Amino acid sequence: MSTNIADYVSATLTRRGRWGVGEILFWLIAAATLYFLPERHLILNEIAIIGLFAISLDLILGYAGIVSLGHAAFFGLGAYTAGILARNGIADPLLGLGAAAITAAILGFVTSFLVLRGSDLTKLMVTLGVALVLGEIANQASWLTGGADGLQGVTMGPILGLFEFDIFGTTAYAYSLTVTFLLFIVARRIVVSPYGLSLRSIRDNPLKARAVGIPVNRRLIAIYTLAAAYAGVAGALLAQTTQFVSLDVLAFHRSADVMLVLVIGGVGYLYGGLIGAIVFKVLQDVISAWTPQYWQFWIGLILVIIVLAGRERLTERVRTLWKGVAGRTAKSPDTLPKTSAREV
Amino acid sequence: QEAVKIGLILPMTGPFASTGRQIEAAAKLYMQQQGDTVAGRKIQLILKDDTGVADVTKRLAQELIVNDKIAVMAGFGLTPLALAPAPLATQAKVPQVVMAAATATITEASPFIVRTSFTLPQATVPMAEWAAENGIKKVVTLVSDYGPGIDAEKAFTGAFTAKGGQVENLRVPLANPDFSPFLQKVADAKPDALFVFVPSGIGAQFMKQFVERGLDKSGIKLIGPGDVTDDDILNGMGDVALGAITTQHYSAAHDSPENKAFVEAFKKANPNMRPNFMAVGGYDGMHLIYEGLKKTGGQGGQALIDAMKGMSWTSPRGPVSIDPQTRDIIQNIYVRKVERRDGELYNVEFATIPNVKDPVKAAKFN
Amino acid sequence: MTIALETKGLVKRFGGLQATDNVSFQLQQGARHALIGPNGAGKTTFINLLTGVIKPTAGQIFLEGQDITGLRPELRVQRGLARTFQINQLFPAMTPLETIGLAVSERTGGGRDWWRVTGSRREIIDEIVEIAQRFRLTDVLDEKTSNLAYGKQRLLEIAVAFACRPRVLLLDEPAAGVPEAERHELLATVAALPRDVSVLLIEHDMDLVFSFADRITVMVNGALFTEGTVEEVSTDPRVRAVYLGESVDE
Amino acid sequence: MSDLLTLQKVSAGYGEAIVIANIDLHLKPGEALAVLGRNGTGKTTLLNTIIGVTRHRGGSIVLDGRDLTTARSDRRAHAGIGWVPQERNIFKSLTVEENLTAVSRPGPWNVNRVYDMFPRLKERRTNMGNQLSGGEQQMLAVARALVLNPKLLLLDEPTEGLAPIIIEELLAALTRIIRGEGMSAIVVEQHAQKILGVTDNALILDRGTIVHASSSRALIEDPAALEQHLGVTAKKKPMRAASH
Amino acid sequence: MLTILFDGIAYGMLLFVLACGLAVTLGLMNFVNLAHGAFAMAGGYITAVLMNRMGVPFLATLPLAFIGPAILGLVLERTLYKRLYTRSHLDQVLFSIGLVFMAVAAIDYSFGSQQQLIQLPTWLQGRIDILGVQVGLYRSFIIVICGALVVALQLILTKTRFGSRLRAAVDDPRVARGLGINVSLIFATTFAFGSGLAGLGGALGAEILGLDPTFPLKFMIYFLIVVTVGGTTSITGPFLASLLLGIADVAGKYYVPSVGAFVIYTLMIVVLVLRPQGLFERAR
Ligand SMILES: Nc1ncnc2c1ncn2[C@@H]1O[C@H](COP(=O)(O)OP(=O)(O)OP(=O)(O)O)[C@@H](O)[C@H]1O
Ligand SMILES: Nc1ncnc2c1ncn2[C@@H]1O[C@H](COP(=O)(O)OP(=O)(O)OP(=O)(O)O)[C@@H](O)[C@H]1O
Ligand SMILES: [Mg+2]
Ligand SMILES: [Mg+2]
Repeated sequence: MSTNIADYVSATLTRRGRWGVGEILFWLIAAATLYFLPERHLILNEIAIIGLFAISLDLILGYAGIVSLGHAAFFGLGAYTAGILARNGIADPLLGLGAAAITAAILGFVTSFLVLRGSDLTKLMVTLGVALVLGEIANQASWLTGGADGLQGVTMGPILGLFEFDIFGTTAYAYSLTVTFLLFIVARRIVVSPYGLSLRSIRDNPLKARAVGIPVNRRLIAIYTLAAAYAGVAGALLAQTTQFVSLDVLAFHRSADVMLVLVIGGVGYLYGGLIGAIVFKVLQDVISAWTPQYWQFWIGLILVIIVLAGRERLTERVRTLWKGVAGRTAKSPDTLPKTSAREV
Repeated sequence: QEAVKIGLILPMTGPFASTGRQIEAAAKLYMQQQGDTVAGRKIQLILKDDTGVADVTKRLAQELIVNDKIAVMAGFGLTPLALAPAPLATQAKVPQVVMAAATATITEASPFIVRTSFTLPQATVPMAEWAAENGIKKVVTLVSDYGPGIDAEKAFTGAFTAKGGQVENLRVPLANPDFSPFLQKVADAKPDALFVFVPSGIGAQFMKQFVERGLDKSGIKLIGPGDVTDDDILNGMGDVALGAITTQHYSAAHDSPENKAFVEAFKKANPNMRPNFMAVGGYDGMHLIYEGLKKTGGQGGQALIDAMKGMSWTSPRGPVSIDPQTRDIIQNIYVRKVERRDGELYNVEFATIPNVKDPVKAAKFN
Repeated sequence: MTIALETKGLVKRFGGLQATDNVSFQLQQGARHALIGPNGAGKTTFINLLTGVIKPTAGQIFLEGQDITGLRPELRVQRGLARTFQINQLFPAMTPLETIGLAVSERTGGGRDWWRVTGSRREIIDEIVEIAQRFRLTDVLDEKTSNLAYGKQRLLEIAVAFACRPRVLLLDEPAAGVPEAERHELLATVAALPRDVSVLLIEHDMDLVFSFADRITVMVNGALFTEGTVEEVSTDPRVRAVYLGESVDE
Repeated sequence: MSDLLTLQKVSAGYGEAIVIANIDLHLKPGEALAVLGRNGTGKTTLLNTIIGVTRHRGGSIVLDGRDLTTARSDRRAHAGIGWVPQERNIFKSLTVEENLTAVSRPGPWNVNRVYDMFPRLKERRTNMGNQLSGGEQQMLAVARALVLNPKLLLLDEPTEGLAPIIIEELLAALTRIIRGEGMSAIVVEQHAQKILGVTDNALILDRGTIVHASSSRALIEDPAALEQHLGVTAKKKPMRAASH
Repeated sequence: MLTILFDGIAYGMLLFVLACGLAVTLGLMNFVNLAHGAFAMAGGYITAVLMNRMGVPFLATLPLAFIGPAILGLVLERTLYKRLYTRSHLDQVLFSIGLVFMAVAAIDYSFGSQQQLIQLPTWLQGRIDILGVQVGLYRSFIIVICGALVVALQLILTKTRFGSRLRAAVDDPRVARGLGINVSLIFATTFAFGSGLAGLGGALGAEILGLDPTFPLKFMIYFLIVVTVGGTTSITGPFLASLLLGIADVAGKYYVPSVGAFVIYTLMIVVLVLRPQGLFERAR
């Protein structure tokens, strides 16, 4: 008896770790677009970047339950770091990424102490405040950032000294997609690890989490710092692939958009960010091409419909679909209680 | 042969939407008046909304270049939005016609940039000179704390102090609901005049609060480049705007047959809108492109940009020409005063400074 | 014999109310100790102070001789001080399996492990199974905790505390919501813990208390009222007056 | 004399899950009914279904001649049901007093009267709902149901977490209310003995269906039934470890 | 000096007028209604249109600026919002942002993207001299209205059963229903009332803040700041918070203009870090 239970237990526990069919498909298709959609690489690049940005947000929101309306702070810092490096002659993209990740991580670590306490609303506003202040600083420090005119003269060297950025954005897209994929793998490992589990427990009930011996604050600081680094990389990618940085990398709408993107795609399973990015960007692109003045209306309408149609249920579907056969998500009992306590 | 495509990239949504609307309307109007074929080739206008975000502008420009193979890109509502795609213009040899953004340096970002709007120093320096000549000794400048604002502040301060005037600078955050603290500072400083530059939308609030504080009665003149008394909303401001003195290149009240026709047609095509300096920038931008294409018959960006250099014509705003050296526009700057004309408020021109070049670059070139 | 847990002059004030009034208390190692008292006497508050959920207004707490008064809750747990909550504190969105797994892997230091997949370590699996079976949770292992019947949630609450392998276990009305028939078995599992594990039990069910405890402390209005063996306390007329009432028999 | 409450073939559950099936139940005015059963057998769901916070899947519910099968739960409360949920669900951002006044309805049971019944609450009247001890919350939950001045009380494990002496008083009070004021009550309890003394009839649930229904006295006299359905045997021997 | 204080208070009051609607929907109902600004905008446009196109006097438009959005709110609540009370805050954010986008575009479509300006009646223009302090008439007007609002709201929430019933319904709608509280009715009225207040705020604020289609987005941050700093369980909290923020902002910009822009945000961060539940949250 107990052995087959043991198997069942380890199976169910490791379930989340397994790669579902849908997942593999997803990435194959993503790679395929490199060849099949040459004239869309520019927007695909942007999608990959926002996707990564959203993954970063998902790490703290979906897994640690830290809501943030100021995630652009890290995105922007990353962008400026990479941009400023490039303008001052350090044109190697990967170096830029690394530097961006580090600076963003540092800021993340420092500000993480601000978001440990308080209600969701409080966290929203504190993060928002941080981003706004940072934006203001960037505006004032025009000698460094180019202020409101934006940072010009950003010219990137070839990646690994081999691949030049081209005007069709193919290199750019390949570059962003690769980075996003690699970072995704890491994130995926993390969220299915015991550490990831502890994060979910903290999100669910911090009081109890402490009561089972979890150092709640340390865990939160760690993930917040990591997420910041991710966001920083995303920002750096944007700066490097567009070779221009302006104040709106720090603007409120960045934080808001990424939040939208993530929520559309669904929180707490990493793919939400990517899917959301695709849906949102494609919709925006298509609709705004059709009615540049009033596309917002239709986007808004779609958002409303998504919610009313029961976003959570929708994403739940997608989730299961992802995991393919392997993925059986926690379901509510659809039968009478299987056994009453006695019969075990 | 297939059509000549013009990519028009503007902020059609977000805080700077009204800029986009004015330019779009004017551009459409021009095409409707001049027909959509030039030198035997069809003209196709592709409108894109960059929501006022620079990296989007750049992406859109890039897509238009590589996918739609546009011959010219135009629009660009704000300085960063104009600067972001500049490298593309150079790289792809696609002329970039700036119809709004007004920071002086823009045209230096690429040899393919040409501008049909104006530069802030161009509109501001005359203001300084006029002020100095009209017995104004002490001025407080109050500008929105972003690129153009700082440009205006620099230009005015430089020119005015050169004429022996005395200046104190104030900067207001761009997103700023309430001017009272700054106006209070002005009141305390008791200058002869207050020089203002704020993005056109905010201008109205500013005017109202200026009057509400009774600064007008305490004898402080309100001067500045034309943005505060933007024709588009001037009429709605009401009497508070009366008497404001501004210098700019265009007023809907400019007295010329071309302008009368333009304003009329514009209003007809867009009820409850009045053309402002943005609109005329778009209108002339289209004219420049059309004429350029006529000359070159659409062979290559280099040819087109060369053709545009030195071109001159009579715009609704008056005589204008493109400086072959800087690819910036040379035009008259008018000193205007807000007055009521048959029931509506207008910037009525009462003095003209002919053929003003952008002073910043002019200074560089000699 | 040695003292597992001790407080000296512990005080907690809530505004005007003295919820814990200068309590100096000792829990012997390996004791099966019960803490009883009227509703609102301050028992749960006392536990919350011991576990660091709330900070004392004054006084000190010692765990196996060391002063832990200022220690963060999670560190106290890591030192072997576990508790159950009177009002269930669970992870609604997680399954009992994940919940127990979490507790076990945290105790065995897995929580800092961010690379291996959860449940890939065999040794913790066996322990999870063992606990799940002991608390009759095997049939709901993969249900959403929020969908469990109250009684099951109760069991899970206690199972988690067990999974922490405490040296000192504080149980705040563990049997609440558990049917009469199963209460005694539940307490039997607790009683069956190794002898060196000390247990402090808060309970209003006197059958349980009397059959479980070897020592009883009575708390009234935040202060220690009396302490003694089952016989002493259950026959004490003052205790009857303030707490037991008449129906309870020894 | 006619029923106060009638359930016919009632099935209900949560979401897709059907938890109780084909429940028939008749309750006379002034009658008290005990509902017993192991964990997870549907006791709470039964009460929740009567007050109307579960998903109705069939059957009819009639209170005092009014068909409440499809009525919103606040209507049911107005129709005369006072509910003590199992997890107490005190309103945390209201004070003790507000918890009572917010729901109270005119009738013999007013705030002062429940204060007399639970003096402890009176002392804590200004505490916020989440600043109460477990037992105090339990008292408040009962008091809150009483100030509704219902015809029918639904008590889900009301004695849980109360001190013995309070339980005595509570049960005594219940008896008074039922016998004296003709209020009816359905009581879910874990302690068969304790409650069967108070109630007239009893039923036992297992896996969402009624497996035993009789008068309370009959059930007490029938240890076999208790043993079979509840596993209640005669008193447990002390388990205190013999050592030391 | 005193003038600065006065301006600060007036500005604070303005913030409050705009935010108190949100203090009701977000604060008391715990519904993250980012579309608050849209209702405010509705109020503003009602006033602007009535005045400019139909020549209705300013004062007369105010009640309509309240009623219009209130009805709008009621309708939306009954049809859409009510489905979302049980949903996660994220859903609520997504939904209400969606509404904002729609509102922005719709207004833009029907009234154009330029500023809508209104002409105050002369008796509200200019300023008078009260014991040496120059006092703007319109600002004083706003202060008076605010005072009235605060008192009224506070009375409703504390002196009537409505307040406690509302909080009960928010704490635990399921049980509240089970205890005879008509949750849907309470939510509907509250929401309508909140929307109405938003509309009134928009109407009063338009004069000073300006009014264009981007209004809801432009000022969303300010609303949120006020409510968060003030704490979400009372009306007095946001009220005091707006005063504090208003004065701090004005004074900051007056005395240290160079960092003026930082003041309000920094203040918010500091407050929230020290008092995560908000400055005037009642102790829990
Ligand atoms: N946060 C708080 N603020 C104010 N008073 C509180 C707070 N928490 C608890 N109290 C009060 O402190 C007293 C002790 O509460 P506690 O929960 O310790 O009682 P208890 O002994 O556990 O009672 P029970 O047996 O009913 O659980 C109670 O009267 C309660 O009202
Ligand atoms: N919210 C819910 N969603 C889905 N299933 C539920 C929900 N609540 C309870 N159940 C299921 O319904 C069944 C009966 O639950 P219920 O709470 O009625 O049992 P109970 O007899 O009250 O148990 P206890 O004595 O522990 O309170 C249980 O198997 C439980 O899993
Ligand atoms: Mg307790
Ligand atoms: Mg139950």
